[in-house]
Amino acid sequence: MSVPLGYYLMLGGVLFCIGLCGALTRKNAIAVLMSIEIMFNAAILNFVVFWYYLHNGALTGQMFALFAIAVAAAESAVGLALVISVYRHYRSVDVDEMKALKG
Amino acid sequence: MNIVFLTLSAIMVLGAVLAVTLRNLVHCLLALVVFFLGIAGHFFLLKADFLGAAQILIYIGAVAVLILFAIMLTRNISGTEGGRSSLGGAWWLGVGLASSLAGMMCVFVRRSELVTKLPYGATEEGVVKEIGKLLVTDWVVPLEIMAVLLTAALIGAVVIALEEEKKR
Amino acid sequence: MNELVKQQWLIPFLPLVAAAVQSLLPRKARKLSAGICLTAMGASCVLALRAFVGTLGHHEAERAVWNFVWFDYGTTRLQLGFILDPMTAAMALMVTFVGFWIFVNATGYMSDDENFTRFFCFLSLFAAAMLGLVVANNLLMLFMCWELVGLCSYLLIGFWYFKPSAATAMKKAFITTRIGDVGFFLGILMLSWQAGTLNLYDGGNGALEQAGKLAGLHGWFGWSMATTIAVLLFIGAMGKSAQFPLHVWLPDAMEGPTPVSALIHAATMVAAGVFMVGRMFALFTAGGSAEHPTFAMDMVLWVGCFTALFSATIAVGQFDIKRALAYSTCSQLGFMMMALGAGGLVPGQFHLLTHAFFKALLFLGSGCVIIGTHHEQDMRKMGGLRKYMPITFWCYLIGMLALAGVPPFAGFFSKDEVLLVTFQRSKVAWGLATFAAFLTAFYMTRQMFMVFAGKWRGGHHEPHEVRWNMWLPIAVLSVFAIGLGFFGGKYEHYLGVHEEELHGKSLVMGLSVAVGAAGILLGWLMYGRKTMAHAEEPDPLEVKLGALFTCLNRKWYVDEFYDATIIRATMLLGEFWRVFDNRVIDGILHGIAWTAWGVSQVVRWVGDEFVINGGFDAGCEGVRLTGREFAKLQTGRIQGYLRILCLGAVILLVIWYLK
Amino acid sequence: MSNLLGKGMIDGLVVTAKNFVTSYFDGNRKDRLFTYQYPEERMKLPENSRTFPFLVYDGTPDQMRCTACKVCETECPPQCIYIVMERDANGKPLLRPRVFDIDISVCMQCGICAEVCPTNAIKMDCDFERSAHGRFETLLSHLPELLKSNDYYHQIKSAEATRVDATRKPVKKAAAPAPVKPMPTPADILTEDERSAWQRGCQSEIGTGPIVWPPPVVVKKKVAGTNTEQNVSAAPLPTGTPWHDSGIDIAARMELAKDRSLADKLMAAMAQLDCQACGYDCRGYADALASGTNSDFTLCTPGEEETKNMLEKLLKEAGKL
Amino acid sequence: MDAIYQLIHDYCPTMPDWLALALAILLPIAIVMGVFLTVFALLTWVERKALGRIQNRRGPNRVGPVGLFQPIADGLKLLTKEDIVPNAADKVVHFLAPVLVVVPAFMVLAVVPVAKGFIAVDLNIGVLFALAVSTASVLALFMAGWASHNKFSLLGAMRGVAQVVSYEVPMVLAAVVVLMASGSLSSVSIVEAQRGLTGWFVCKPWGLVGFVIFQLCAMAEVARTPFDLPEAESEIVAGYHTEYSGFKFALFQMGEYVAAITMGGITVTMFLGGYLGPGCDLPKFGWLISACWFFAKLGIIVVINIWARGTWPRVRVDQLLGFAWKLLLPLSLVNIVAMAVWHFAPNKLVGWVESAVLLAVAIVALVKINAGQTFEKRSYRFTS
Repeated sequence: MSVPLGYYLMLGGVLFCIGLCGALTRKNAIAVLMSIEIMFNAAILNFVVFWYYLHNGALTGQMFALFAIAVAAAESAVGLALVISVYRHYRSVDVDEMKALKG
Repeated sequence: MNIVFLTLSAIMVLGAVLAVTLRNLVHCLLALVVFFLGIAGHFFLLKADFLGAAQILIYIGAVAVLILFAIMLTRNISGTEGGRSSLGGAWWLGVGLASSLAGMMCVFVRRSELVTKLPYGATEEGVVKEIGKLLVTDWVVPLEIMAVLLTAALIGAVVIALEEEKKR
Repeated sequence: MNELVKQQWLIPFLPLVAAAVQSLLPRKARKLSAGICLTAMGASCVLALRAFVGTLGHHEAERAVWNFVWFDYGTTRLQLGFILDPMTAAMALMVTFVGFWIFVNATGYMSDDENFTRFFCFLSLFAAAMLGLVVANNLLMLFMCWELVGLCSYLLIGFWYFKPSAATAMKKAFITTRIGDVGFFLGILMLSWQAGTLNLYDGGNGALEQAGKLAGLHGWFGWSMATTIAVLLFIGAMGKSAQFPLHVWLPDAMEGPTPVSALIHAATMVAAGVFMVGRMFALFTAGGSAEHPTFAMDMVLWVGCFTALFSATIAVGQFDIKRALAYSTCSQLGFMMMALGAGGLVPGQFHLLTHAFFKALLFLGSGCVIIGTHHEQDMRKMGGLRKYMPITFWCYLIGMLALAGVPPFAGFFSKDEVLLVTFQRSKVAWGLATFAAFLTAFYMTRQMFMVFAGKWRGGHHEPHEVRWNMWLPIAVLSVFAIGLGFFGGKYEHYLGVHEEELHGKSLVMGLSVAVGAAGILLGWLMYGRKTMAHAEEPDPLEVKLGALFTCLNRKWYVDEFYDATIIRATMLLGEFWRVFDNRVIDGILHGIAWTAWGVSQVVRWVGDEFVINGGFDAGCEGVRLTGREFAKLQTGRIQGYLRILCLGAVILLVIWYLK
Repeated sequence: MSNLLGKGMIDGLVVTAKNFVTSYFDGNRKDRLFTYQYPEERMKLPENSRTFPFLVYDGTPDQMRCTACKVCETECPPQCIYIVMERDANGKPLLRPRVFDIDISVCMQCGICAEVCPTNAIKMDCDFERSAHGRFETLLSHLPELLKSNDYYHQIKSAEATRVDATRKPVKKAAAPAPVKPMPTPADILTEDERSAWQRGCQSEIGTGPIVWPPPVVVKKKVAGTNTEQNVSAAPLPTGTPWHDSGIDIAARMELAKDRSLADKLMAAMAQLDCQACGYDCRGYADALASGTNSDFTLCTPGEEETKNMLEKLLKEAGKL
Repeated sequence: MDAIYQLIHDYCPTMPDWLALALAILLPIAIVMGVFLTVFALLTWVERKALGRIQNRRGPNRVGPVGLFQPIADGLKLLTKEDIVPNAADKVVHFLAPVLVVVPAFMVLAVVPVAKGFIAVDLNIGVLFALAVSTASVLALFMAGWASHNKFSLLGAMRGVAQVVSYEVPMVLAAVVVLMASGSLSSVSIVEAQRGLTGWFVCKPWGLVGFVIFQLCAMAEVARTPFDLPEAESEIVAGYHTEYSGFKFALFQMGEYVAAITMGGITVTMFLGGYLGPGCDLPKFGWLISACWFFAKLGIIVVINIWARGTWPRVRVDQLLGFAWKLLLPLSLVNIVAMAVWHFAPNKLVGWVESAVLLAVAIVALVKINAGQTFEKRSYRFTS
């Protein structure tokens, strides 16, 4: 239990940036969604870490993490449904090709 | 604990990196599952075992499968990317930004005074019961809203994915 | 007399109606057309006779006039009128009587022509025009009929228009008479301008009644107004009566069918000029007296004398039977004009009447000869027709004798009168006239011997005598050619003109008979004794005269002369004006058009280019371009937005870090 | 409540339970637990089951029925039979196979060889235990292995064997000469021009005397010194087929038929077995070849190469090929 | 784990601390693994013999006295068989799939209390952990199907995933009833909550219904016969493990059977009172008797499975899913309500009767609603 908080924070940060890098670079929409999931988890990890290190008393950290997980799950479900319908229309999930909203 | 923390986070980081860089999406997914397991592991380490179980149940059980289904539905069965590079257009810009952000975060963490904070006292058992109680008492409103949100998401996902099917 | 004058308009009106009806008839209604024409002419002849009888009973010259208003515009009123006086009646009677018999001959002459009805329609029209001219009391009406007569001569000469020679002849005739008519028209204008009215006799203030006043006014070239008008009118008469400068159309007019020649170029139309001078005699003599006549009278005299001599010489050298007669008509008209010029109104008119009869007789006779010899007109190819066509021979002989001036015939008396009047006036003119008379006798006997004596020189067709409807008219006319001479004395009284006693009467008469006999003797010597054996044999006169004969035959090269000078001049003038039109006028028009276009271009460039495009549009374009540049930012790619987001975050962090 | 959702399921359970339990009590009855412990117990194979063919012999192995006529070899779809005729010292065929191989790895057990065999020499076995270590050497069974007695045939397929025995009658190597055939009509002997000469000959003599048969063959001979031709009747054609004995070798046979007609020479070249492999008997095949109704000269399988070559040579000479 | 730790220290104090700790952790796991592997081997034998008997045939009797060594023979055979991997297959995923099938099966074992005081890992979220891990098997199943790049296997995987996912929900809800009754997630506490003569949850009305639902879902979860669509031999060759051979195929079989056993174990712990039995509390051999009770009950569950496999025909896909979503799910929800009613009833009897009536009514109503499910007479398209 001797792991200092900074490690966890850095871990969270690194994971978040990995997720961000994935979201930025990957061409495939699903890969982007996965990267976003990674970013979500990094954030949730931070919640629990903060709960564990700072406010051990009230369980709000865990509760919040729990709700965050639920929301993330819902989000990924809807996201993937969107990706599927987009695929059906565009015949490809390449993020670059989805530029119908171009200015 | 250091060792466990280090190995676990190493695995996790490796999983995340692989999930981001691998060409074959299914392999990415597996890496992602490893990452999720890493996160669950960390939850267990941090004595949030209900969350760990929930994480496993939700992410690995449901989301991973969902993503699998998505992968399979949107591309030819072979699952490979078809030779094209998986990276998008200006990939170097993304990587550069992410790495600079990461560096900056680490610098901030290092400078902030929280870095050396150590956890105090072990938590008592029965966290799960506590969570149950809290859910139904203090957090009942978010719970209900969450219920509504989840049903809405469920129906929305079905409608979006299914809609096209019927019309054609 | 006054009632009669009211029916005067019927005389020209009947042939006019006949012409109208005939023009509507189809081509094959031949007999009907001829019938209508002859009945109309007959009726006019009866009316003219009735009018003539009406004028006989009076002692002095009785003149009845009936004017009516044609139409009036503004204040002036245009009047037309009819006149009935002894001269008119006689002339009308002559025209209708001779015309009638010519029409009868024409039915025979044109019997095998398919345009029979059209021919008789024109004849009726011509008769109507001639009669209108004769009975007109108004110079304008006279002029209108004058023109109509010219038109009819044009149509009739060119009746066979498919013959190119006929076509040119009809145009030539019409144009030369038109040249004369210009003078006539100017005369009319001057007269109407000066006299105020064109009515000849209008109860005192007619044009002729104002002759004295006109004589006082100053006209052109120092002449009195009356003289100038008279000269102008005489120019018209020269054109119509084929006097010297404008005589070239008459020989070519022979292209028309022979009855036409007889009617128009012997009896009526050519006489119109003489009749018009007679009608206007007051104008001619106004301002002058017997001792020093006006310039107009001199002009008429000398033009007439020269024409008579000139034509007679040409007539001698002609081989075409109709052309010889044409030139003899010219010389006889010359005699009439000379008589009028010498102040003898009555001898001129009387010679006109007698000439009409025997010249019509000669022309119809030549018509019979032509039909008899199957359309042969060259005298060298005839000969010996005496035994083939006896009736034609005898009638033709009477006409020849009348023309030559052999005493008992009409020609002697009228020509003698003319010579006597000319003798009074000027001895030189009389001498020339007498030589002309000699030539007349010579070429008529030449013609008689060439045509009727000797043996048939024509082709293998034997000539044959013509049918009754062709020789009857010449028989009737030969009767008048004989009898008319005796009325010479009475005619003076009939016209109511008091001629003073003429001296040297017996000298003139004796000399004229001698001259006639000499001409006949010379003719017999040359042609009677040894008639030509075959067509190609040279003419005996040609043997004698040689080059002079060809001059005579070629009409003294007058046509060539005209071609070389006047016609070329007009052609050049036309060409000049064409070029002028092309260059100058077109040039001006195009110039204007191009300038207009130039101005519009300038406006378009300057106004449109700089003001509108430059300023306003450029502004809008600028706005649109900048808009598009900014739109590029919204690429639609999510990751692009994400990158920008992170960039912002990083920058904020850096700033926060640095602060 | 009969169609309560679960009722059918429960009944099923009851049935299986009952069956399960009772199976232990009367388990020994064969019709109950019908499994055969294979190596120890064996099922009796049904009558017309067939695996691979075998050769039948009556009495001693050398009295085999097979006459090496090679019909089964030609008819076998996968062509897995190989037969070589046995010949004695001087090449006389002994009508028995010296070599008779069947490649079991190729044989598809169709039974066609048993059907087409004229002498009921080959039948289908029902022995299936033929496992082998290698694919080549053991699966090629030779004559000794194939030979099985008629009794074994009766043993495995009694009904069929008895039926076959009833139909077979003893095959005697009949030495009797072939029945005298009626003289060949002109149609087969003479070539076109000979026939016409023949007819002319007959016509001239018709009506004068009896029809001479065989008709004197009229041959044109050039009378020496002149160019006219004189009809000379030639000797009648010889008859009989002395070469019809499979014992004489081909050279001798051809010698016997040397100055005979084309059909006779062709017949002499045959294997004289009347084995009907070619679809005729030797006489019929020769006539068919001569008349041109059948142009395939390779059908005499017993005659092998020598017959084929000879037939080809003869037909070429006659201008038929 | 602490008790064992103490034991180790007592018997061999000289052992270094970390070694002792490791031993303390690993020993129970090893024991449990060993026990359940042997049970697995026995299970295969028993199943083949029983099915044989049901179908009037003997079943394996060649190898060993009554065919007892047949599993060993199978194992040896599979070990020696050549391991064929289709070249179009996704090598990595193809290799990982069997591992992932087996791992969750064994992980669930960690929380199954085999005997009194004898449990591999005593987590206080034991049951939740078990359920969570069992859902993870879905992933493995799909990976297998997907990796072998074969239509049949993919089809099988799809069916498997659909089946597992749709039967998970009623299973969890059925388990919820037990958790409500026992008040805690740890499996040992659940077992302890079932003490007393009629303490087993199965004796309660909602317990019985919960047991039936849980048992059906367990069978579906493991793809046992009534629901063995994923590897239905007659339709899609061998489902997701078509392209596997040799040891990988053995792993698959092991994973399946072990999962069946563990599911049985959980059913036993939750509904049949785990190791509780009349003699389990004896001091000396109490844990041994409790173990016997546990395995006896486990045997009953296994027999029921085999029995079901022998009798019921395979269920059609739409009926399979319909059954889960339209009958089991509502029934389990009603079951929870019944449990609540029972729990808050003034006294046992009234609670018992009310819940029983409620459940009965619910069952009848649901059956009526789903009556349409019954097979109507089959109509052929092309024949009259």
